[in-house]
Order: sequence, then structure tokens, then C-alpha cells
Amino acid sequence: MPGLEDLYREIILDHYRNPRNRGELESPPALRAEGFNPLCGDEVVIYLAMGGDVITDLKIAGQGCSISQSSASMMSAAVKGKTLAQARSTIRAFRAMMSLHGQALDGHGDGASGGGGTGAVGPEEDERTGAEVAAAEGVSLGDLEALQGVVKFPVRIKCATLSWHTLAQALDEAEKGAGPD
Amino acid sequence: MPGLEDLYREIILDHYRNPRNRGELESPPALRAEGFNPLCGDEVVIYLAMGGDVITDLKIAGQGCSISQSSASMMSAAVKGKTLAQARSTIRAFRAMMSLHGQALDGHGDGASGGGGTGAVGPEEDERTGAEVAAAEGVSLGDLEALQGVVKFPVRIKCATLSWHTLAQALDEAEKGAGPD
Amino acid sequence: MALNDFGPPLDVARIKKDFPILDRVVHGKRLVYLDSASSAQKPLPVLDAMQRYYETTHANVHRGVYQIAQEATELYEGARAKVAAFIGAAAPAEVVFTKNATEAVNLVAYTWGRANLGTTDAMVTSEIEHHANFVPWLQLHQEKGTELRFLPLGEDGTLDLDQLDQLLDGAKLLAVTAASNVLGTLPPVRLLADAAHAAGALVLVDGAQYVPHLPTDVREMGADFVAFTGHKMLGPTGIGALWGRRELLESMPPFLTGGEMIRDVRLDGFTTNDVPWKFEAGTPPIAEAVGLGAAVDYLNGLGMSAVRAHEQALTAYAMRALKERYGDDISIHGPPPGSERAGIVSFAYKDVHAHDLSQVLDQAGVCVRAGHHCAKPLMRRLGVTATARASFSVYNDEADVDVLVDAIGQADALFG
Amino acid sequence: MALNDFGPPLDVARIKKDFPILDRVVHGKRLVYLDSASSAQKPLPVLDAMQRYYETTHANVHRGVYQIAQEATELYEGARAKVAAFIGAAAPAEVVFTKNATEAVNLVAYTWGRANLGTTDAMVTSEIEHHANFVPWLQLHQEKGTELRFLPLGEDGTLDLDQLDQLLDGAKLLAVTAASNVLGTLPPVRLLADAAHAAGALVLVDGAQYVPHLPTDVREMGADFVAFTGHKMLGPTGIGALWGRRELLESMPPFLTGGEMIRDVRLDGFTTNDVPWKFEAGTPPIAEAVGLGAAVDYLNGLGMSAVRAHEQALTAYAMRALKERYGDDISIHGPPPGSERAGIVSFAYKDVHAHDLSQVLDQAGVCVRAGHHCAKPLMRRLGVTATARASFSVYNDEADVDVLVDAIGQADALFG
Ligand SMILES: Cc1ncc(COP(=O)(O)O)c(C=O)c1O
Ligand SMILES: Cc1ncc(COP(=O)(O)O)c(C=O)c1O
Ligand code: FES
Ligand code: FES
Repeated sequence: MPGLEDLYREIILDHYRNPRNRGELESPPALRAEGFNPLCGDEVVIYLAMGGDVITDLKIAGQGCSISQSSASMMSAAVKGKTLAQARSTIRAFRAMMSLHGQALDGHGDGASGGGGTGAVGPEEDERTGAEVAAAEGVSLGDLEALQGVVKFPVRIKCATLSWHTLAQALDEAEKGAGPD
Repeated sequence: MPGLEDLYREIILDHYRNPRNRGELESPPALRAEGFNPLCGDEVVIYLAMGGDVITDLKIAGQGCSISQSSASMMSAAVKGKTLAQARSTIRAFRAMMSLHGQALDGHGDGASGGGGTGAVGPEEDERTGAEVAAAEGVSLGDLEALQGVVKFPVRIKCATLSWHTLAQALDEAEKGAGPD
Repeated sequence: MALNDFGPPLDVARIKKDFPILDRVVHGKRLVYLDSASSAQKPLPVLDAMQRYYETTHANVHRGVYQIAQEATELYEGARAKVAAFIGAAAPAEVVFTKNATEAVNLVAYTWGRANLGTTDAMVTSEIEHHANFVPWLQLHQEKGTELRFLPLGEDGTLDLDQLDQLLDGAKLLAVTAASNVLGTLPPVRLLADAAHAAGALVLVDGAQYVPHLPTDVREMGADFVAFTGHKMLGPTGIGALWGRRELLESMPPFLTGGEMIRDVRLDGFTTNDVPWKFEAGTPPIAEAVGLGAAVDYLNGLGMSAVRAHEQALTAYAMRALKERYGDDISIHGPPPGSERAGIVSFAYKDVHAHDLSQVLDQAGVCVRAGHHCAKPLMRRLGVTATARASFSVYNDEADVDVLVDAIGQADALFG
Repeated sequence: MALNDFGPPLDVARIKKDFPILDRVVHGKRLVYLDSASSAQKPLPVLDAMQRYYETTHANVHRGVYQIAQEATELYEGARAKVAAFIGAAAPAEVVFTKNATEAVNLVAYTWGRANLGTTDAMVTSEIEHHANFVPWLQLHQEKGTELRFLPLGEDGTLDLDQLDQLLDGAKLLAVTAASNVLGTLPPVRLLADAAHAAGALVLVDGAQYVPHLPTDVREMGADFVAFTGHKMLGPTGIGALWGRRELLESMPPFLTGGEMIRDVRLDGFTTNDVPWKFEAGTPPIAEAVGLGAAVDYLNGLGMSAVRAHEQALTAYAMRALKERYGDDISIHGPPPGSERAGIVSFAYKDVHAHDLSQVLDQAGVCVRAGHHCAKPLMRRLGVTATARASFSVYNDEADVDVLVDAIGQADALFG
């Protein structure tokens, strides 16, 4: 049976106590996306400033538990300054790490046992581990690997993935904005 | 555990094989009432000819199981030629005999365990036995007492009472017709 | 799965041991349960799974952070995954747990139906439907004025498809059973579904009598919705299921509202959860899902092809035995011997009323259903008010049929 | 029954032995189950009644002539009679079995509500409702334009009744909880019902958190409808109930349609069965009714006054203990100590998120719920997104509370 130490790693608590990139950006011009965890009612808001293909700034607002807050904080550190494509790769690797292989309700990971998702999970999920996907994508999850223990606590998976789903939405917006329209 | 002999007494089978007063009357002038057993889909139709206060003729049509057919036949024999008041007394006594004291779904007997009644049972039901009610009402159930065994087969109670509910409806009609309107 | 891809045949003697109720004695006789089409009996693994759930794991699902709530949620969602795999659903999210098959059909009628059907539309159903797949459409017809049409019963006990294309013309829905609970008829669902889709209609299949007895692949069926029920497939009472194509379920408005099915609620509005939870308002039948999951495991253990082969053989045996013993004194409704039918035999003996016959059989320990079987339009079509019906499951064998056949003649003593 | 007409006090040590799950060990600790407001645990007599039912008597109800079908029907209808007596109904026919409390409320909204409420009418509910007694009215408001008004939460954790008469003016329905699942608040239902009736409104009471814990007399409550649920009253999942005044139930159109709820069906129309069956389409939760009947027997055996006295004392003890140990680091929502409340304590510890707190408590074997408790409008009103909630039942004692109180401080190690 997993213990608390699997969940609340020191790095996680540190990001929770000292969240990085907390705040807001003026929107517009910044993109704004909201995510919602129906299980608990917690909410995350992401502000995204793009310079061409690059995430030049990113801020996080909203509230939630230690897992969601630290995951958002680590995510912000991981993708700030990165290109859209790099951010997508990181999302893929993180989602792979968070997925419960074979148990998923919709056949592609995430929240096998959660009463409700926070938005559709993309069909890009696969059967590889997070590390495998990270290697294949050429990204490093770094600190984020501390969140691996969350998988052992299925109802908390939504906490960890909340900000990532929201980021994915924001990136979709960003690409739509940049697209030929 | 009750056996078949409790249910299918010889008198009952005799009435089933040789039903009394089977047929129809022209209506109008005869009153016509239909009863329906939702459990099995069987139906009884009663034709009632009144001469003032007296049931001068009565015919039974429709179809059903041996219990419902014989009960209707015996009923027709018991009330034909009787006054409205006498017929009501007989109905009361018969219903009392058929009621499952204390088990009834609606607090007044009849079909404690049947999925659906064939119409509201009047509030005149009481806690006395059929014989007590018959004595108090000054009527004799006679052959009808053979139906007592049906009470041990709760789902068949509706079979036995089907024609009686229908008769009660017909009498209501008759009284309305005779009333000051 | 091909129907003739049999696993080992059923070892009924061993199977009977899994069903404690079969040890029961009534009127001094062993219980011969031939009413599984009404409700099936439950094997010990199903009862044990529920008992164990309550004794070690019960908690409300989906929201609890603590250990047993997590375990309960995994068991509940795990059961959904088992049921989904059992019927060939694309994903567990396509399986909505309801209280029975009836609620499953009503769910579609109240949501997709109310949202999509109007006065100028038509629905097609059939004359052989159970009330569960008929009254909801009649109610909708009365409320919305949507035309209701019927595939008629043919002379041979199957649906008469001569007018199929005309009937489907302008229809938005075909609601049809995959197996008649009275006649045992197995309509050609795939053919009907293809015709309906070609005509632009969606297809709801009543699988209540099919899913428990034949290998089922909802996608091969070509259906858009399939309704079925736990208690007829060796599972507990209190649970049924609606399978629906995911995009359809997602496009439908919610039905029952309250906890669990929402994403957010404000004083002035609410948003809905993802499927399937969007349609599961309130505390779901948790222990019942666990039991249903165990029932699916049990059936998979036997092999659905073997189940079908067994029940098919037993049905043929019963029809033969009845005719051999009673000749013209017995008449059997539905498809003639030799044709495809589910393990259901409706019959009449002389002019003994079905309820009287059932009462006589009860004295011999034999449980058969008598009545209209919740298919009154079909009864009127057959010109009867009631039939006696024997139906078979994995725990029945030829000895059971023999007891039935012997006992029927006992009606002569009373009604001969 | 007067609240101070106590039977003997509960012997919790003996009661605990009836609940096998309490022997469970999680994370090396004994299970301390403090989430009964979410779902209660089940005593052996309830589990045994269901097991015995399946092992000896199962058959579909209401139609079978044979012995076990008759017995099953008697057990099912007998359970209805027990439930009816438990809540003081005038007759068993006033109790409709549903799948849960949520369906019970929806039943009224879909039938009586759709038939009787229009654009010019108003409904009154409150800010402290569970989604089950809120979203159905919101949905009806969205569909029919019926105005929806709210009794506000007052400063003292009870409903603010200052505007009661204005709110009820022109209202046709008051839908209010008898016990808040978050705050433990016990609104003055009789007073509210009298005012509503005076204004010409019907009264639906959400009894989900009341019926399991306080002596209930639906007629003394003055209600027209009361919804409640089996799994919160020591009964199984998969069953709930709607009590309604008989004339009202009789006057309402049907809801779910199909088998069992009909009197007759033709291709062009149907007539409905008598109440309560009119509202019980399809195969009902039979084993679950048997289990619920056994739960009612169990509660009656303890005595509902004694149950209430026990839970009230335990709640007061918990509130005192939490405050004594943690002072201002703990804040408790709802009515202040000393006032009436159900056995429910929602609290916050420092600024630890409720889910993190619940996760810490789980390591100590303590099950408490964290979240919005399906009462999001109330959460917004309280200005929080979630609370931690401990709730009590007959199998809890002061030792359980002590484990909870001790464990809370362990959050400091992580979040201090
Ligand atoms: C006050 C209240 N009403 C209604 C409900 C709904 O009960 P169920 O989920 O059994 O439908 C609950 C339980 O969550 C509740 O606490
Ligand atoms: C063909 C068919 N459809 C639907 C049903 C309804 O199932 P349930 O009563 O479980 O809702 C039945 C069972 O009686 C049936 O035989
Ligand atoms: S509990 Fe809400 S995000 Fe973790
Ligand atoms: S079975 Fe229909 S009246 Fe007896």
C-alpha cells in the first residue's frame, strides 16, 4: 500500500510552498485558459504570452490542493521559454507518466477512476511509460518525475493533470490564433 | 405450504366447467361494467338488469383462469334476484374473506402482494373475518366459502376478486342511475 | 466471435452447484427453475463478490480520497470496463449504468428522443416488443406527436420485413429487440440496422434477452444504443446498462440531474460531467456493479459460445419432448422447430389457462411464467391473453425439461 | 415520537461487531469510518437478508404464480410496508422505490413539476441544498421558465427566514432539505411546510440525511413528498424511496414507462397501474428492498431516539474535542456548538487543502470526505471550494473521534 511519502515528495511540497510563475497576465494580449476539476471544484487559470512560436511568459492563477498547485508550478518552469512543439512533447511525456495503463475508462489513460474528466484527453496517449515517451520526445521531465507517485493515488491524478489539460487547451488556442485564418 | 387442493376445490372446478349466467344482455337497457386484471390481462364483463332496487338479471362475459371464472359464476348465482343492499352486503362479506389482514398494501386488504389492483377497493373493508362480516351483514356466503383457500395464494386473490370489483362498479352505476338527477 | 466457435460444452452438473437456490425444495420437490427470461438465478461468485465488497470495501465512489473509497471506485469502474469488454464496446465510457433495461430505454427516449423527434418524424418499432421498448416510444408519440410504426409479426414467428423500407421511410429511430422474451425470435438486427441507417434512422436495440445468452458485439450489431439488464445475466437486481456510441452520448442532454452528473453548478446554471457520469445522477448501484462484473466474469469463464450452444440444444430438446409427449394438445408459439430461437418456449396446453397450468407445475417444483410477459400488443396479435413460458439458462439440463414435460399432464386431473 | 423519549443508549461496542468492514486495517491502522453522510456501512443482518434472499427465494416479483415468486413478492412488498411504517406513512402504497434519493426528486420534477409548473409560477429552494434537490429544479427552471428562488443561509448556519413569506408568494413548490449534508443544519421543516401550504405551495423534503438519523414522521413534518436513500441508512446501494401523499401520487402522470407500471397497453395507447407501481417501471431493486427492510429492522431495534441521542452526543463531543485541541487553527462550519445539528461536522484546518488533509487522515485509517459535497452553491456562499467533513453513525464512538482529532495535527509535518 503506497504511503504518504510516495505522494508528497519534498520537491512537490517546495513548489507548493513557493509556487513559481504565480500571477496573471493582461489578457489580451495574453491567452487565458481555465481548467476545472469537477471532483473537488478546484480551478486553475493559465495565462500564456507567445512570441511567435515561443512561450515567452506564462502565469498561473486559481486554487487547489498541494498536488495541483505544485504540478502547475513545475509545469510553468518546464515550458516557459520553450517552443510550442517542445511544450507539446513535454505534455505528452507527462501524460504518459500519469496514465494508468489498461485501466483507463476511455481507452487512453488519465483518471481511470475519477468521476469525470477535465476535458478530453488527446488520442496521442500510448502504452509507453513516461520515461520512454520523454526519451522519444527528446525532453526531460526533471523535477516533474517527483509526481510519478501520484499514479498510486488514482483520485489525485486529476489534481496533477489539471494544469496540463489547461495548458493543452491554451496551446490549441495559440495555434489557432497563429494559423492561417 | 398450501397444496393445490386448497385452491381448486371441487365446487370451484364445477363452476369453472359449467359456468352459471354466462352470456350478455343488451346494453342499454342493461348496465355494462368491465374489469381488468393487469397481472394477467384477463377481463370480465358484467351485464346487469335492474328492476327498481332488484337485480333481475345478470350475465358474465370475458375470459380468465379457473379461479376468476368460477368466482364470477358463484357471484352471479349469489346476487341474482337480490336487492342492491343485499348484493352490497355479500360483496362486503366476500371481500372480508379475501383480505389479508395486516399485510395489505393500502391498509384495506386485497392483493397485498399483487403488482397492481383492478380498481380502488372501498374503504368499507375491516379487520373481521369473512364469516364474521357475513354474519353481521345477515348474508350467507354458501358455495363461495370454497374460495377461502385462495387467500393462501396471494397472487391469485386478484383472480377471485376481479368480478366482485366489477360488480361493485356496476352497482355504483345502478345507484347513480336511480339517484335523483 | 462466430457462433460455432464453441469452447468446451457446459458441465451443468458442476454449474448447478454454484447456484445455492437450486438446492431448495418446494412442495416436497426440488426446484426446477425455468423462468430465467424473467430473472436469472445468481451463482456464488456473484454473491460472494458483493458480500466481500460490503464487508471490506464499501464507500461512496468517485470523490473519496481515502483508501477504501479509492478501492470502491476502482471496483465500480472496473466493473464498467468488464461489461464494456463483454459487449464489445469501444470504451468503458460508452457504458452507462442504469437501474434496469427499462431505465436505459427511457433515458434515450427522454434525452435523445425529446431533443430530436418532432411531429413530422417517425419512429419504427415492432409488434413483438417488451413494454420496456414500446411504452417509452408510445409515451413520446403521445407527447410529441411523432408517428409510431410497427414491424409486423410474420406467420413464421419472425418479423415480417416486406414493408421494411416503406416503414423506415422518414423514420429517425428504429427501436427493436434482439430477442423476443415471448417467442424467442431473434430478429436480424444487423440487417435491420443497416436498413435503418441507410434511411437515416438511429437504431436502439433491446438486448435484455440477448446479451445474457449469445455472444454480443454491439458494433457488429450495427446498433447506436443497446439496453440490457443485470438480473437477467446472472447479476444482481438494481442494475442495468445502456451502451451508446460515444459521440451520441456526448451530444445528448442530461436526464436525471443531481450529484455526480455535473461539472459545475451555480445558482443560475449548471454544466454536465463527461460521459458516462453525465447520465449517472446520484449514488450509483455500486455493489450491484461489482456483482454484475462478477457475473460477466462467470459467463466469460463458461464461454458465451458454449452458453449459446447449450441453451440452443436444450431448447430444441424441450420443443421435441413437448411435442412427442403431447402432440396436438400442446401448441408452441414462435419460430417452428429447427429455426433460430433464443432459449425461450411459450406454449399452451389444451385449453388450460396459463395461470392454472403454472399453478399445477408449481406443485411439481417447476417454475414457469404465465401471463402476458409485458408484451400485450404481441398477445393481442397472437390472439391470446396469456401464455405459459419456459426459459433456460446455464444451470438447466435435460432432466429439468423432463420434469416440466411430466408435470404438464398433471393438469388433466383438474382441468381434463 | 418525542426526541427525548430515549430507549436504552446504544451499546456501540456490540454494534461495531455487526459491521464486518470495521475490522479492516488500512495502512496498518484500524479503519475509522467517519463518512456515513456519504454512505453508511452495512450490518450483517442486512447483508445476510440479501444473501438469504438470493440463495433461497429470488424470482421476479408481482407476476409469478409459483412458490418462490410469491415469496419474493411478499418480501418485496413487506419491505415497502416496513419502510412506510418507519417514516409514518399512511399506507405502504405511498412509498415508491427508486434507485436513490436523486431519482426520487427527479421523479417529482419530471411528473408533478412538468405537469404543474409554468412560466408564471415560482419554486423556492435554499442555498444549502445538495445538488440532488437543486439541479432538478434548475433544469425545470431552464426548461419551463419557472422562477427559482432561494432561502438564504443565515450567519448562524441556519436558514434565514426573514423573507420567507415574500419568497413563498406565488410559489407552487418549496423544495428544502431536512438536514444539510455539509453543515448539519436542521431547518424547521414543519414551520416551513405550514408557511408553504398557507401560500398554496407543495412541499418536497430532502430527507436523505434526516431519515437515517432522526425519528421521522412524514405527516408530522407536514410534507407532501419526502425523498431518501437506502445506502445512507445502513441499507444497500441501488435503492431509494419517494414518499408522497397518496392523492398526489395518484394525480401525477407516469415517469419511466415500460413493464410493471402499466394496466393495459395497446398499439395506440396505455393506461397506468395503481400507485406505487405506476412509478416503478421495469424490474425493481428486489434484493435491495429486502436489504433496506432489514436495515429498517436494525434501526428500529436500536430505537431511533437512542440513535439520535447517541449521534447528537458524539457530534457535541467531536466539536468540543476539535476546538480544545486546535483552537483557532480549526474552524467549523455551520450552527455553533450547543445548537441543533445532525451528526455532521465540516471543518477546515489552518490553510491545508481539504483533500490534502483527508489524504493525511487516511494514513491514520480515518475516512473523512473532502470536497464540495455536491453542494456547490453552498460552497460559493461559504466562500470555500471544499471542506473536510466528518459524519457519524451508530457504529461510531468517542474513540473514533479521538483518532480523528489526533491525526489532524499530522498535517503539520507536511504543510505546517
Ligand atoms: C442531502 C442529500 N440529499 C440527497 C442526496 C442524494 O442521495 P443519493 O446519492 O443516494 O441519490 C444526498 C447524498 O449524497 C444528500 O446528502
Ligand atoms: C425483451 C425485454 N426487454 C426489456 C426488459 C426489461 O428489463 P428490466 O425489467 O430489467 O428493465 C425485459 C425483461 O422483462 C425483456 O424481456
Ligand atoms: S483536490 Fe482539487 S485539484 Fe486536487
Ligand atoms: S390469471 Fe387472470 S384472472 Fe386469474
